Amino acid sequence: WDEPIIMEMGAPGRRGQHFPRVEGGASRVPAALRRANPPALPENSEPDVLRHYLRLSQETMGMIGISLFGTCTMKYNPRRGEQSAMRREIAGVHPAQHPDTIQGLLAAVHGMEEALRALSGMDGFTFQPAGGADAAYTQACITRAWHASRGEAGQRTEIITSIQSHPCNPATAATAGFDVITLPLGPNGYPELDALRAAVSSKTAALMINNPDDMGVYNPEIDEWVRIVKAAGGLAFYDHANFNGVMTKIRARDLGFDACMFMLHKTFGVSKGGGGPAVGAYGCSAELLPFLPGPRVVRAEDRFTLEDGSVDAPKVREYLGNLHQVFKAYAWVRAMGVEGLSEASDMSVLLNNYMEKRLLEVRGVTRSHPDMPGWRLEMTRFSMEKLFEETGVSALDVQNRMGDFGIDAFWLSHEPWIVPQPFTPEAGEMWSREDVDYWIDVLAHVVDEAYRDPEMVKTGPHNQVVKPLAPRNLDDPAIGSTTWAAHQRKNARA
Amino acid sequence: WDEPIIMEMGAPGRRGQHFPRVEGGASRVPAALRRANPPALPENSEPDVLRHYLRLSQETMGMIGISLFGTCTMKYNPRRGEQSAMRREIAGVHPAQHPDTIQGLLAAVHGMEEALRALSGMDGFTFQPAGGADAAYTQACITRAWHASRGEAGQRTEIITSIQSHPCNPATAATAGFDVITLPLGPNGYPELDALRAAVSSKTAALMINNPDDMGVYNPEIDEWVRIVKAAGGLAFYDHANFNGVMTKIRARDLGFDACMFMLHKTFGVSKGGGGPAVGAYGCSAELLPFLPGPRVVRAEDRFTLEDGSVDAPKVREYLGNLHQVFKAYAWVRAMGVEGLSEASDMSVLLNNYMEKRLLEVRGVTRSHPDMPGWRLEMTRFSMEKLFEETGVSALDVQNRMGDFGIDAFWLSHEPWIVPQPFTPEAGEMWSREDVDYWIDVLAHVVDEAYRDPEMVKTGPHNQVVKPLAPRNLDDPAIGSTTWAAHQRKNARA
Amino acid sequence: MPNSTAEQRADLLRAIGADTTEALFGQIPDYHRLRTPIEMAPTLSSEVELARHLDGLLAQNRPAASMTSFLGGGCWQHHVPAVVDEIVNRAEFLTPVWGTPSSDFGRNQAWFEFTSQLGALLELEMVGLPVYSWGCAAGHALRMAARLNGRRRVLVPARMCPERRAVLHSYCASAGADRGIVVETYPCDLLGRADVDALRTLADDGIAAVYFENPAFLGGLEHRVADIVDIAHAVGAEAVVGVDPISLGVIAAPGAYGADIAVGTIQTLGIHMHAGGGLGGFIASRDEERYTAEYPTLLNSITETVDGKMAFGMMRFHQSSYGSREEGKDWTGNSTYLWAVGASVYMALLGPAGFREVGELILDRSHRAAERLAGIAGVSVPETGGFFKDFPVSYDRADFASVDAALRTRNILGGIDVGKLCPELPSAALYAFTEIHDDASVDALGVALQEILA
Amino acid sequence: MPNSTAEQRADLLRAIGADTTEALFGQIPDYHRLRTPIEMAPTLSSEVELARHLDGLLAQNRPAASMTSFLGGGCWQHHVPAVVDEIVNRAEFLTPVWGTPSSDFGRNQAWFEFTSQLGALLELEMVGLPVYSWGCAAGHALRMAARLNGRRRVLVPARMCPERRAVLHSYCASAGADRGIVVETYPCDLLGRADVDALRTLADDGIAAVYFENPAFLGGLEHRVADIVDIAHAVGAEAVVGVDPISLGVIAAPGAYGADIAVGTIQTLGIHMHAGGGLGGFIASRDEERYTAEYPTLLNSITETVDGKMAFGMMRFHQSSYGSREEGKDWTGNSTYLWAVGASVYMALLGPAGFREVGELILDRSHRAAERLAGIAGVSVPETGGFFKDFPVSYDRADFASVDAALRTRNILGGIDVGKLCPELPSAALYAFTEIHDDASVDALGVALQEILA
Repeated sequence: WDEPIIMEMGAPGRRGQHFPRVEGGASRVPAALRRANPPALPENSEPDVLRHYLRLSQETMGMIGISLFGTCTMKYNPRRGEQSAMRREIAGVHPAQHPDTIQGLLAAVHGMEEALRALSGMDGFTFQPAGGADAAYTQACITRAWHASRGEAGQRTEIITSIQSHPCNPATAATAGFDVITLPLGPNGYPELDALRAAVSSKTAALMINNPDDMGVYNPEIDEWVRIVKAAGGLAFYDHANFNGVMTKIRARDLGFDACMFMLHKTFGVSKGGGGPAVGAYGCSAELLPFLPGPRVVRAEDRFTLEDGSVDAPKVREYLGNLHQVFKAYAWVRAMGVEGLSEASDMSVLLNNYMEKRLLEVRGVTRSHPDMPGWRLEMTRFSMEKLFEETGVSALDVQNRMGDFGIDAFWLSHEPWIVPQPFTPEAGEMWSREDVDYWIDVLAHVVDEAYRDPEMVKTGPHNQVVKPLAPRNLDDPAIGSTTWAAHQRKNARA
Repeated sequence: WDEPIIMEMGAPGRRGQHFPRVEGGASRVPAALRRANPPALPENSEPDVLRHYLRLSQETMGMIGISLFGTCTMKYNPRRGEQSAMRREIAGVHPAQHPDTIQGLLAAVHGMEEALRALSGMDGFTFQPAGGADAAYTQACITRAWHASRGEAGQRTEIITSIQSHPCNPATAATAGFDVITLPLGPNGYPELDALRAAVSSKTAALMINNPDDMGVYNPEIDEWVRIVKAAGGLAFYDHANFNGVMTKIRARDLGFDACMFMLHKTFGVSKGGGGPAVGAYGCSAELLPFLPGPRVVRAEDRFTLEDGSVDAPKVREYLGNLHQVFKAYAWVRAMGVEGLSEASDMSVLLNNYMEKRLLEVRGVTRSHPDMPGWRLEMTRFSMEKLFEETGVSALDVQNRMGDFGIDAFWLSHEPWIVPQPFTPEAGEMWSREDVDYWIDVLAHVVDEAYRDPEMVKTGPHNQVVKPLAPRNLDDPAIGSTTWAAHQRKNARA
Repeated sequence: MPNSTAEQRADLLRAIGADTTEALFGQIPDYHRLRTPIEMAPTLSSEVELARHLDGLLAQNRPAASMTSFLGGGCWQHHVPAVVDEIVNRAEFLTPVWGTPSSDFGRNQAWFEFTSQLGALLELEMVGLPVYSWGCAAGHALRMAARLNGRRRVLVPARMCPERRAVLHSYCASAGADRGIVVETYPCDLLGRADVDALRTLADDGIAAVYFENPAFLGGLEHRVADIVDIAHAVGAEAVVGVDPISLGVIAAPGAYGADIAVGTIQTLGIHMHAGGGLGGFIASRDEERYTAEYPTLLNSITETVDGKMAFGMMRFHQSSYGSREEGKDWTGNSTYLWAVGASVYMALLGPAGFREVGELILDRSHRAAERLAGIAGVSVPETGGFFKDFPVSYDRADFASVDAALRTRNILGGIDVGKLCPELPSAALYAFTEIHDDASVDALGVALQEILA
Repeated sequence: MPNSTAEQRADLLRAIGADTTEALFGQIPDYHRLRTPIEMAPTLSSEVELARHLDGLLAQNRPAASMTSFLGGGCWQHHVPAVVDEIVNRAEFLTPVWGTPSSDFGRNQAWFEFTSQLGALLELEMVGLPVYSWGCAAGHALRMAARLNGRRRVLVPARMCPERRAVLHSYCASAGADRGIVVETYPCDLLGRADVDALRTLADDGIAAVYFENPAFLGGLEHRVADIVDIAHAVGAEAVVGVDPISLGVIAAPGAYGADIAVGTIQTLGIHMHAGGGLGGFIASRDEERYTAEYPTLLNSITETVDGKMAFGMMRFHQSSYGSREEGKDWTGNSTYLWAVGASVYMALLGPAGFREVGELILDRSHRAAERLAGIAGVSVPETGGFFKDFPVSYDRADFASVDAALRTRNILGGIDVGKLCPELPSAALYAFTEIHDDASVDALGVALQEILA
């Protein structure tokens, strides 16, 4: 399709949606506040709008291709849960409805909380955080409130994390007003205990850490970390972004953590929507429960009610959260059961190690911490540094070119790039071995191409909807435009 | 996508659907009747099955491109009706449910009948026929039953139609045991009155005729036709396949017809499903009502009940018909209203005449009955005979090549081809003028290409999912295969 | 309508040189034209009004799927995997009509996967694209048989689905003298199974086809299929069987016991009931030209492109009504092709293990239900299993309508009335039990019947 | 799981040279490992069981959309065109995460169409990709303002949505001394509109931003927007406005009255309520680097490909938390991007005429509802219009909870409790009237209140 931008489509007078006409509605608006000029929106018929967006959908590869996007745990979203949650019985619920009218939904939310408590050992969860980063922010806010409640407001100002943590951990900590201490990695792929010991102090508010990190490396001293931080008076928060590789194998509370976070849109089979609505389910120990933002679903005999949070509990978002997504996660976890979760973990780690074995046989491909023995967990951080040095073809080039074969992005690495020319595929449990083999074959083919004909790779993709972007500095205010109007203005001036 | 056939996908032991396991269920089957070998079905996981069919859907152009498929009245299927009918309140209804439990559905069916009665002047409708052809068959069966009720079984054995009628008319008449008399066209594009007069006799059972036909020609003597047939003791049936061009302009009963048929999946905005489920709503005069197959929805004070048909009424299908499609048609007709229907008719005829004007400016393109004056209705039969003679490029070649530009088939003509190298686009009311202009531009481009580079056209399409079919005689029993098993057997032998 | 703005309309009129749209209808004689206004219900021109109205209608329905329903007997509530719904509702499959082998490639492949998988279930290598329903498929099959051997009498079970039988009668009747097919019946037991000895006596060399069903309408598993096929073949008749394909994971396939033509429903393969709109039928046979040449359906064959890739095309189009008008084999037209796509997805999801499991589960549910109901005073059920998912339940001391109404007030839809088919059991209801029922729903039925019949 | 068959699993283990999957977890110290079994609810491993369970849960919900609901105040039941549902449920948009500019082309275009159309409604040329909610957008906007002018106090309306206000407080608080933003309030009338004179007095040159809403939480149309903007600008503060975009067909756009930053909800643009899961927020401003440089959201810019075709890419990625970790502007992550697609479809369907019509219709409905309710003894409503779709209704002689419960038994969901915000009206409920209400539903409310309060 060669689909124009909607702003240029249509013709004056076309309508995609009519409403019953009323006389004089606008006269209810004070004259000074009436809109003077109609908005510069396009005018299209309903079928034209539908077809336009259907075409755009077909121009989005997504999960119709193969996506092993690392750190995001690409999963199948079972359509039963998706379709159920889409029904009016969920979609048509107002968040302020009286609990008596939404017992089915509350039962699912409560059931999901029970499942997460069982998997983490924590004492309570909130589903209010609307993504993993929001859960990290919740942790930062709760840390603030908790220390304040103990009279240490203004004193506990430092949050410790690792260079391998997701950027949202330091960023949310900073937004909540903390100073961030970032620990570098030691030779084994995780920070050294001594570095942590040096970092903690009476200013330590919390540790925010993931484990395994997105190199598939598990920090075996993590329990000691927790002890050190807690001894210093801080809280320990487990960012379970990479839970898929360890679910049912370990529990955050058992390791001493005060709080943890699960991403229902990653680990728990809920659709990602191209970046939300999502859920970062945040759970904590009994000690922190008073700071969990409400309302929360509680069971009272044979029914469910809502309980407001305390005034000290920091709300990060209106209402209870993306409950339709929680409902889907509940459906998923009920379908999986403990055995299913354990098996998913097994399969994702098994398949990752299979991938690792095959990828390391590809010329120019290495892995991080090559000398660290043992099996990685559900991801491995690879590097195309050698390929880049030998051919000038970057990991990004390879990623773009792979699109020509129906393979979507593999993910490089979060900032900063500790490993040069990084790439991070995550196999997960949903893709068949055939898919993964095809994926590796394509990568090997593109790498081979890079050695034979680097331009072919660098100028890719060739047969996708559009070719690669022209080199333009979108950060230049005279160029970058987030709206059609800005674009037109800047183009006219240019 | 280079998607294999499902029969070759998967691996032993994979499952796309589990059921609760029971012990010994099969022991309930008499031993002689138990299945010996498991069926040779593929074994796939649920995500793999989903992705496979999603890819196949993307490999189907359909209404995502532009389809002016003639005679089928391509329309927009408003998603409100589609989604409502998909809901459990319709999808989950058993056809034998007590009427008290489905009052909403019956209200819609009854409302649709009222609308069709208003549009046709007929006295009652059945929605049992599951397509236009099935409605024609219903007509043939009712004709048989009606004559039998008058003691003329075995005598009234001839059904008269025109060479321009849809093949289903003669075919269903023959299936019902009638001899078919097919009238040729006269110079004005419709059969001559004298031909009809010569055809009628005491054997005449019925006339089955459409008007306008799919050349856009309206028979102005149609009322006289009806009089002649009825005077001879036959019934007159109006095949309203091309109702779009005349809706709200004429009414079948006013012209004297005893019965008529509307295709809800064409004229009334219901999705076509790639060929059904469909509805050929069949309506008739009071005289024929006793022969209308039941059950039918009747209003009894403030509620709706079902009334069985008489024993003489020929049932052509189980239950009441494709009621979910009737529900959609009801939604459509309520949204359109009389003014909307009239406007749709206006727009489809206007756009057809615009198309005709532009297409006749394209080299090598002519129209049927070129000397017949006046505006055609909602379709025009064109010919590429001249193009074919001058370049060897056929209408079929042009159609295939147009696919490269996102334009789906235009429809050639039903058998027999009265007009050589025919093609029959139907603009309808849903496509914007821009779409139609683009369509014509593409055709003109391809025709131009045919004169410059005929091979380019003949070997098209070039950039669609697959290239054109190799010339193979699929009618050869050693080649044609409707199943993978047959194909494999024949290939192994070959 | 995108072109109905005043500006667009005027532009188009100008382009063709007409003054008004009215002028474009000049072909229609004035006295044909309707001049009185048409009366219709008020227009709901905004979607918000339309949605409110439709929602109001839907709220008045209590669908079987939201009640506890045991309705079956020709249309059944089976489990519909969510993936099937997603696929059949894709715009690409839902809305189009027909294109070219290239533009329809994906759909044609889905169709071919439908016929291929159904063929595997049936153990038959020739499968046509679907027809409207089981009844229509049976009608066409008997007409095929009559064309094959030139005979004009067929034998069908005496206790057959009345709906299906009515359709079959329409298909067999004829306007022309001596062109019709005479439908004769053979006796059956209370589960609808053939009285094989009686059938043997009735079959003679004027019989074009012996039609039987497995499972029978009244639910019985026809364990003497081989005998019936033999009886048909012994007199030179075609053996035509009607089957419910969801049973074929556990029940022998028509191809395995020598049936010549198999027909049946595709509704049970993952298609919602849709108040009857979910029906679809199939016709299948051995892949022999003798049969192939008699199919009225469109036939979608695998083939290849000019560059050797897999592709699909129509075979034997000439024998369809599209190809030969009244000279074709019966007739075809719009059918239930979307459901072919849905059934294809369904079969791909289940695979051999899924069909075995669902078959075993249904057998278990129905037989355990029979045991439960047998314990209720005033209820009679067949003593000896031998059925698949349906079986007749007789209310010994109450009439059908009153029990049915009493169940309805308890949110239960009881079985369909089959008293007319079973004069021995005037208050008989045909109940269906499938994988959607759990113990609780069967128990709810039992408790309700106990109360009602107490 | 496709690879969990015994054969596949063994093959994979063999390929990597491991004996068991257990061995692959060798990195985890033994004493970290969980050895006690996890207790969870019984597994529903078949879809048919799962569907039965989920259907049972759904049947226990009485959603606002199936009742007569007047709940609003931050999440509203508006008409959702069916086309929006079709698009947001397309697998291509629903299930993926992230790709390349080529593989995500269609979605990036849909996002750009979201920001472009929203910008047209707002008359602002800079729009970020969405954030979680109106509250989060307001929080970010106030932080942007504080970064812009280095001040640490903001003024917000005293009668603000409690949910939104709580979020805003979280965003403004800080662990570090002197880093927080102090939230101060200015007085409002009973419709939530600013006391402009009081506001003028409160504004001084320590104020980073004046935040106001139009319509206000209690429904009032803030007709003195120009004055408020002037007050802010006079002291060098940013004028930040929160708006409901569905009002912008009839209400002046933030860009028209000089607001510096506009925030608001996108839920009203065709997104179902989803029990709160339908929320989404936006941040927009003039397209000036001063503002652009402070956005925490991802920014999707139009650009071109190497061959000059339209394409889309991220701009100013470095200032996001992805680009700069704790040095970035606040933080971002998964957000509500699917709803951006839905809102884009919604705006494209409505166009200028649709927004005008829906705005007029809502105004008409709400004002006529106020007239209807004003006639009921025991009910007080604002005397002088001036609101958009919400307005407070006071039960003069009954407490909120009892009226609310009584309405519920009549299948009506009354307004939300705002008694705490309006000490003058302790039994005040904030009612919302939108295009989904017809006269009948308003009348049903009137009759019910008459009965309850009689």
